[in-house]
Amino acid sequence: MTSLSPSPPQTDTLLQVRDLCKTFSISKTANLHAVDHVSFNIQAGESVGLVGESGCGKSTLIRLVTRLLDVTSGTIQFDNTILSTVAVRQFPKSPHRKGIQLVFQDPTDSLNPRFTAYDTITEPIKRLEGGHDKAQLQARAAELAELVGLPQELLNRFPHQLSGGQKARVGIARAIALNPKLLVLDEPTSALDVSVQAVILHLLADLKERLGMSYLFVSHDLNVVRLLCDRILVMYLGKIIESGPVEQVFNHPRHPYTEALISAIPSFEAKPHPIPLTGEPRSPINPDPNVCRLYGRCPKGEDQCQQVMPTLEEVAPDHWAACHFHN
Amino acid sequence: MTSTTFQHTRYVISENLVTFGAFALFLVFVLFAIFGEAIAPYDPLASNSAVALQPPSAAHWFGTDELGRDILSRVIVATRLDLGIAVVAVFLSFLVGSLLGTCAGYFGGWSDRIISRCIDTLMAFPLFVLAMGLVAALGNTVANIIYATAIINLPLYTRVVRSEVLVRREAGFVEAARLTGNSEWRIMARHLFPNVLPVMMVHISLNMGWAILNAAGLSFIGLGVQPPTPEWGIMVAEGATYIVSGEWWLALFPGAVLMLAVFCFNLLGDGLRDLIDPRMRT
Amino acid sequence: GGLKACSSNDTASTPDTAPADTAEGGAAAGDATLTVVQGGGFPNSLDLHRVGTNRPAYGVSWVIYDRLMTFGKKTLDDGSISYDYTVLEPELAESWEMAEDGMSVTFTLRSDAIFHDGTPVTANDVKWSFDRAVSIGGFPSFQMKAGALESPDQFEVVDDQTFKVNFLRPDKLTMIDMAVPIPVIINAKLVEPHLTDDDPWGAEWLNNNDAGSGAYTIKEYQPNERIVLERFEDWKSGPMPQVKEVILLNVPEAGNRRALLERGDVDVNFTVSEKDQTELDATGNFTVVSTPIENCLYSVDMHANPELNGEANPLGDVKVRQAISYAIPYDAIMDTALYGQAVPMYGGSAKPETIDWPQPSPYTTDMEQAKALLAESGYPDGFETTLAFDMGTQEWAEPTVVLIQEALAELGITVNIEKVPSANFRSVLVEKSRPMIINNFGGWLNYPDYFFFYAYHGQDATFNGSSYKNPEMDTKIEAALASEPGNKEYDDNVKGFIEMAWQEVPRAPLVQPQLGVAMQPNITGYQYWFHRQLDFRQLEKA
Amino acid sequence: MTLHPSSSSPLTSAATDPATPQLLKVENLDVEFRTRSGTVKALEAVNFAIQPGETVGIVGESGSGKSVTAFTLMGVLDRAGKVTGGSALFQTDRVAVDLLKEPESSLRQLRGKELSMIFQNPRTALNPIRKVGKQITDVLRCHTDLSGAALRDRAIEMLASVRIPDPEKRYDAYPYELSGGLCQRIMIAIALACSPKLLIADEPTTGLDVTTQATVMNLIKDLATQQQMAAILITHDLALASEYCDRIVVMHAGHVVESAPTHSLFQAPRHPYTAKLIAATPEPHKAFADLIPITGNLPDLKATTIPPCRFSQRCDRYDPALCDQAPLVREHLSPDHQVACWKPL
Amino acid sequence: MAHSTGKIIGQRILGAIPSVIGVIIVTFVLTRALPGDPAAFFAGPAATAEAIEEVRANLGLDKTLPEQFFLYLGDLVRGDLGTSLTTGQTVVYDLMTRLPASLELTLAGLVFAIALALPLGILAATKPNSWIDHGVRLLATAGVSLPTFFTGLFLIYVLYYKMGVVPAPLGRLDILYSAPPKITGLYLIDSLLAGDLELFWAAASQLFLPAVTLGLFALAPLARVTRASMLGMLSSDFIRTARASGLPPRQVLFGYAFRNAMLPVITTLGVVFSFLLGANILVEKVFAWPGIGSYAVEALVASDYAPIQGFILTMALLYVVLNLLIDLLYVVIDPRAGVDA
Ligand SMILES: Nc1ncnc2c1ncn2[C@@H]1O[C@H](COP(=O)(O)OP(=O)(O)OP(=O)(O)O)[C@@H](O)[C@H]1O
Ligand SMILES: Nc1ncnc2c1ncn2[C@@H]1O[C@H](COP(=O)(O)OP(=O)(O)OP(=O)(O)O)[C@@H](O)[C@H]1O
Ligand SMILES: [Mg+2]
Ligand SMILES: [Mg+2]
Repeated sequence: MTSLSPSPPQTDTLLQVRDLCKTFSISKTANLHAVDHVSFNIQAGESVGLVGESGCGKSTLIRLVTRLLDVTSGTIQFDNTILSTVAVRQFPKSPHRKGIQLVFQDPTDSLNPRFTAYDTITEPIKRLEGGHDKAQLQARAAELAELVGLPQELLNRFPHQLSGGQKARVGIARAIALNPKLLVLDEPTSALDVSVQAVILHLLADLKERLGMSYLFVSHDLNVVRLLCDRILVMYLGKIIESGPVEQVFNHPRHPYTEALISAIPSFEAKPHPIPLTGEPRSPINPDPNVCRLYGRCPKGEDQCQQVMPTLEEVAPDHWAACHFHN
Repeated sequence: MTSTTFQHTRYVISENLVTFGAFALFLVFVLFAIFGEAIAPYDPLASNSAVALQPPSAAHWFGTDELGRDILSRVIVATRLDLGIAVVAVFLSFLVGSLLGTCAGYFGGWSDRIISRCIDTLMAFPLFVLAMGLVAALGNTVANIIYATAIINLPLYTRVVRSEVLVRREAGFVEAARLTGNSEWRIMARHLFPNVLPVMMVHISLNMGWAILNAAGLSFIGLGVQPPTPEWGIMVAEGATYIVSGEWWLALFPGAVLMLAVFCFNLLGDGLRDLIDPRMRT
Repeated sequence: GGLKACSSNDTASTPDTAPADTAEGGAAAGDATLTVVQGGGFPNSLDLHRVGTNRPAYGVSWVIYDRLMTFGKKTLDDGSISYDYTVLEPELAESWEMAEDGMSVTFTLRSDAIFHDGTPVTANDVKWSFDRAVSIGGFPSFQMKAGALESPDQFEVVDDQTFKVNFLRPDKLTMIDMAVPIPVIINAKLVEPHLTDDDPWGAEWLNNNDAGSGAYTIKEYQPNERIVLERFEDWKSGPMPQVKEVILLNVPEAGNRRALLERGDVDVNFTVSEKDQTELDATGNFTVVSTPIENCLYSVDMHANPELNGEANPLGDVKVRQAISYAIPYDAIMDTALYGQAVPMYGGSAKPETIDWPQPSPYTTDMEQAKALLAESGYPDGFETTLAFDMGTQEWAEPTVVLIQEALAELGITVNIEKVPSANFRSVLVEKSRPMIINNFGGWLNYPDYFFFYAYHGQDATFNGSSYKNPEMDTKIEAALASEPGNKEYDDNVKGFIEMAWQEVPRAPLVQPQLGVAMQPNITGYQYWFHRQLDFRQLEKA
Repeated sequence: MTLHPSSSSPLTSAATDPATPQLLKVENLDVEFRTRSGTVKALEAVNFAIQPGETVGIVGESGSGKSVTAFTLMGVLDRAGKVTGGSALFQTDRVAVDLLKEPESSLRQLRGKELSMIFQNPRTALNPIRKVGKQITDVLRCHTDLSGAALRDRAIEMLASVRIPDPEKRYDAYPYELSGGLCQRIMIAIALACSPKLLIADEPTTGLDVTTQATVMNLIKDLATQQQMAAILITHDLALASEYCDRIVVMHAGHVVESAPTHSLFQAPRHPYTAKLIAATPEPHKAFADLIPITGNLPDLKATTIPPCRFSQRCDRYDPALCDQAPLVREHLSPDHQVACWKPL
Repeated sequence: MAHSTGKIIGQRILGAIPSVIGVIIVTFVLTRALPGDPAAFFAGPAATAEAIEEVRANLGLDKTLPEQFFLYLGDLVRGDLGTSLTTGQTVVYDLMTRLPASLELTLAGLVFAIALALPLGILAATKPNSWIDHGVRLLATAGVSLPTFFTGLFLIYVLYYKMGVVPAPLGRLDILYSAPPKITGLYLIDSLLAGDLELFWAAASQLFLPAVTLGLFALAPLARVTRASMLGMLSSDFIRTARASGLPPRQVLFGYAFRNAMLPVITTLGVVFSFLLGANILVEKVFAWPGIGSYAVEALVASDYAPIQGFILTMALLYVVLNLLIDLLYVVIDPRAGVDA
């Protein structure tokens, strides 16, 4: 389906996703296509942003990648190992478990209310590395707290005794505890205030530099993605509809949806302006494979869009878009 | 945590006099249960036909029964058995119910379907009749009364735990636990269950009162503990036949104490709810 | 003789009878409505030949059906009225004649008797009814057999008004047995359309329908709830009852029954506990009649075999049984469990002086004696045992067992009490699996040999609660059965087995229970019947 | 520089311009919450005013008291909340009423008719088991003389005016059948059903997609212009406020720290907090290095003693000698630009 | 909606089949496990071993358990629940006559409880932590803290025996009345249908005390849930919207908050109802009420299999129907319920 050129996996390709699909069955006849033939690569040390509107399948995609969800079809290759065939139940035992970690969207929800910050941070070390005595663990926890800027005295606190920003730090500390090669972040700042958001963004930039991890950074805020990522993937209703270097996409969006997304970002300078998308999104349940997913909302929508699903095409070097009218 | 819990407990108790009263009453019952024989003024089993059916007096505060036994002493000594039945029965159903409920809620699929079906089947029985049937079939011993009570409470616990686990199954911290390499069983035991526990506490205390009433009901239809063991329910049930002939104290005092106990557990449940309800916390 | 557990309140019954036509005439027929409450059992069938029909059902059957004969009546020492089993009086049969050889009897039926549907009563109906009783199996056939009535061949229709019964062998019970509740005369023609191959005796139909010729008809029948009887104005087999309508209600709660009577909402409380009998009597506002139940005994049965359930049985030791019999706190039981509403069956003379049964045993509460006997026995240090009782008799049995438990503890015998639901208690009786039980047994027909045959004989009938077997005892019982009261051999045998029963004490007699009934003062005419149910025909309401 | 004690100097500008009567004038509003663990001084001496037809933004971090302000004005504070001082004069057609003192029954006449509110999280803010059309007619029935079919027609008209496609059909829809964006439009339809003079929108777009956010905001803006309605837009997104508001009120920990016309606020913020807030907001052309976080947390509003300047602990211009004076000053820099700081930028 | 209603009914019924089969099996096994020997019991006291065996054969108890089970199943399919030896009637007849009595009692108790619990719960919720709230809580808890039989006997003692203000505890009708012609089996309704007001009054006054006794027991859970759910609703966002839209307090309280708060109340109502159906055994015994509860107890005490099995099966079916009704009620109140059903 996808036309993303299957570039031969370079040696430094950390994650390679090919034709990944995930459908949820809603009833006997209805399938919800949450992720539909998605392909992309992440190189070692690269930060990739994933944007798209609510419900387009971002979380599903990363749950697939982090092996919290079984795939319907397609492959996920991590570190030259195919992971998509490992069952979710088995994956905690896999050596790659510690290679992919996730920072959750909601810092409150993702912390066990009955675990202290210390318990939470040391949990992956105890489970996946093992063989540490108490002193070692404490040292590691202190080190991690230091790394994420969490005051030591907070380590003994329970989640409800921490502020939002502090909880976010605990969540990040847990995710980086084992130096994962790939850190997936699911809207890590969307539950936080702007003031705290800025802190966390700086922390993430800093960590990336110091630990050399790859990021898959999910957000619906293009503004934030722009600050942190090298490359961007734009998703719409289960499909990647545009991808490319972040500045390139940001300044010259080639897909009408990306265009709308960018123009809708509020800014101090801009004045209210109509945005091009109207109407309601199409349903992800049993979508017609021959109709462009944006059809009906898209200002350019023409007959062709109703007959042929546009595929990703390279519109500029390393810049891909799936629109019949990309220029 | 501990200190804030303690403060919070103190706060809830002092805030709510009714709950405070319930806690105090509960302590009294516990004392009776432990030191019953020592506190009781008479031997609860010693009959004395000379003083049969005496109304309350200075010598016998709660009066005497048809065999001249001191009702006060019997009521006090019965505390252990009654609380024992309630505690053990509720504990059993809690234990088994939580296990089943956690499995059903967490694993879903077939295990859920099978467990839920079994629980549905149990629920489709008129529960009191089921208890009667079980006690009648197994024999009316204390152990069997406990089993029967435990079995009929099982659906409650299984269902509540199941739904609580279902709510939390998708919670971030469970996924996080999976990411950090916890096995399924470990997630269930270490991450899910401890979080369900507080909610269950409320049910436990409400259920205790109900367990006592259940035992009393069994006594009334003759399936209670064997005589001459003092037990509130059987004392009320047997004393009830004396109400019309004017010997009201036979049923009234055990009934009042039984009511106090159930009452106490109910109020305690409310108190616990306040204690646990996150909205009440700050 | 039929046998029944004899507590006055485990199942209800309807005493009171209109005497047969030879009795002095009743009051003039009135239009009173009589309300009766009973509990602890309520008539569950209109057909007392059915499997599972309970004792209270006899009371209803007794008045909607007639029998050929009924019993006379006598006034007891305390002034209350009782049936007299020595006198047979006509009911449906106008007269009867014993054959010369004593091997048959011929009944002449009343010519004016009609069934409730208006058809005349004929000898065919009588034969069909007798055939049914001996053929249907279960208790009815068993009871008929007790009077040597075993086969339809014995019954002969001579003509429409004449019915002949041929005897298989001489039996002192044959005639009496034809006046007990079982051989009711059923309207055969009415039942006939309802007979099927599966149900040749119309049990299903008769269960809910009235095919009788008795003094009352069924007006409303709500099983287990409420029965309304209405006087049959064409009844000819006795004096017309005074009460026009009887409403019978099931009230399971004893306290409520008492409250209803006290508040004047019902006329008769027919299931009264011993305590209520005493207390209601004391108020002076009610007529309380309490009649000792003939041939009936409350006792503690002790399993007399040396082994029980594969283990050595201490109670198999006669010294142990005697020790226990001396340890039982008789007076306390009499006072606190039975409120004095019973005849003491302890503290009598060492040797039986009469052939009356029951009569007081020589035992009294004597702890010294008990201890001495236990010391002599194989179990000087006591032992652990179980005492079971029927939940249905809980009211008096529970205090009784608790008192016994307490007393035996003094001897070093640990008694575990087992309260057994009624259904299971029957199994306990049948299996004889418990070392001690509280037994409650009485025979319908007032002969000591009958009582002993069921309670002490080695045939080990259900009511031989101690499973007592002793050939010597059996010989005496059988000899007595075969002879008639009044002759010496009979008396000797009876005295012999009574004395033996006291010596061996497989059962320690406690009391002879009484059948109590409490009525509003305007109710008169109550008569005690061996079947222990009210006879509505005899009751009168002022 | 003139210093006014807060008690006597309203932060609003309208006092200087008697020709245009203010639609709403909030003065010295104090609100407290009595909770089990202490009293939260949620609002202290809050002052601001709104002219007819004006759109005012209230911005600030979470917990700064934005919603409490709105709830207080609408009279829908939680049971635990108590207004302990101040006034809120609202200009109706004939008279000015004090929203804090008027009896409940007459306030009810105003709510939904003269001033209405839309809430954050439209899904939970709609009655889940009532048809959305009915929820609109409930308000209409209560405030207008319409009845029967006219009610329904008017409701459908409202649905159409908030650009809901297929309004006839959506009339019978339940909230769960609609997307978040549609639900928010229903909320707007309910709020605007009786053409109020003032609309309070409490974070109307949080939780919505950026594209949906833009549509909803444009809708509000258009309708406000059409109906000459004043609006209070509560948000924590400075950029959003800057796009849609004429004037912006910045709140911090229950205080109004700065109030100014939009352009002057962004051009020259005078309160250190405002400046920091602007610096911390990501913007399309802002470099990562220019994104500067605000350190520290809001003060504990439950504490028995709160510093007079509630920002002092986070402020790099904090001067104990100056800033710990009480009460906090409110300074008019120009007729419509006020700041509450002893050491403004 | 009609579509979803039909679907729900279908699904429910299908879903209930395994439960009902489970109930049948368990009941069968349980009754056979009862220690009493029905043959010995019903053969009568004087029966010999042969007589008992004869009765056993008569009752079909001499067959192996699986044989008995399949015979029983066959009978069930034919709608034959067997015959009660204790009452001498077919179980179907008994249940048909007695079920209405129990239903009438339970419904009356429930109506009483609802009539009291809902206002009390709402009152408590509108004034949380006030003395009214505490008072309601104490009152409701006291009601549930006493064994029903004790409450019943006590009320009879005071109201009937001592004060004479209620009629005698003699079941469904006073002695001298007879039942109205049977249409629904519920005397209150049948007497009205028959136009007999006097009978209606008689039935109602007999019903009063047992219904109150039973209702007191249901009061606490209902009041508790009403309060909690109202409290939750009153602090919810959409109530704030309604208040901010200037809707009158009555509409806010009843039209908005209460309707939403009904959902958990209805669930509880279902639980309470099925609980009461079981618990009224005790009340029936105390008030000589000819319902199925007391029927079951008597059968149990007599090891009379058929009625026990029939009773439990009826209750299980009733339970299924009840749940169905509740689901439907849910759909009526909550449009979302039909979707995920
Ligand atoms: N377990 C599931 N069962 C059925 N549908 C699901 C499931 N999980 C997700 N979906 C559906 O899949 C689609 C994609 O959901 P997903 O959570 O991945 O979106 P998202 O892009 O992360 O949205 P958001 O920005 O709101 O987090 C949605 O339509 C959602 O309803
Ligand atoms: N019901 C309440 N009980 C106690 N404190 C409350 C209550 N409601 C609000 N508060 C307190 O009042 C202060 C202001 O809250 P408010 O909801 O107005 O903040 P906000 O600016 O709207 O924040 P957000 O952006 O998160 O909506 C907070 O400190 C909060 O804790
Ligand atoms: Mg997501
Ligand atoms: Mg807010």
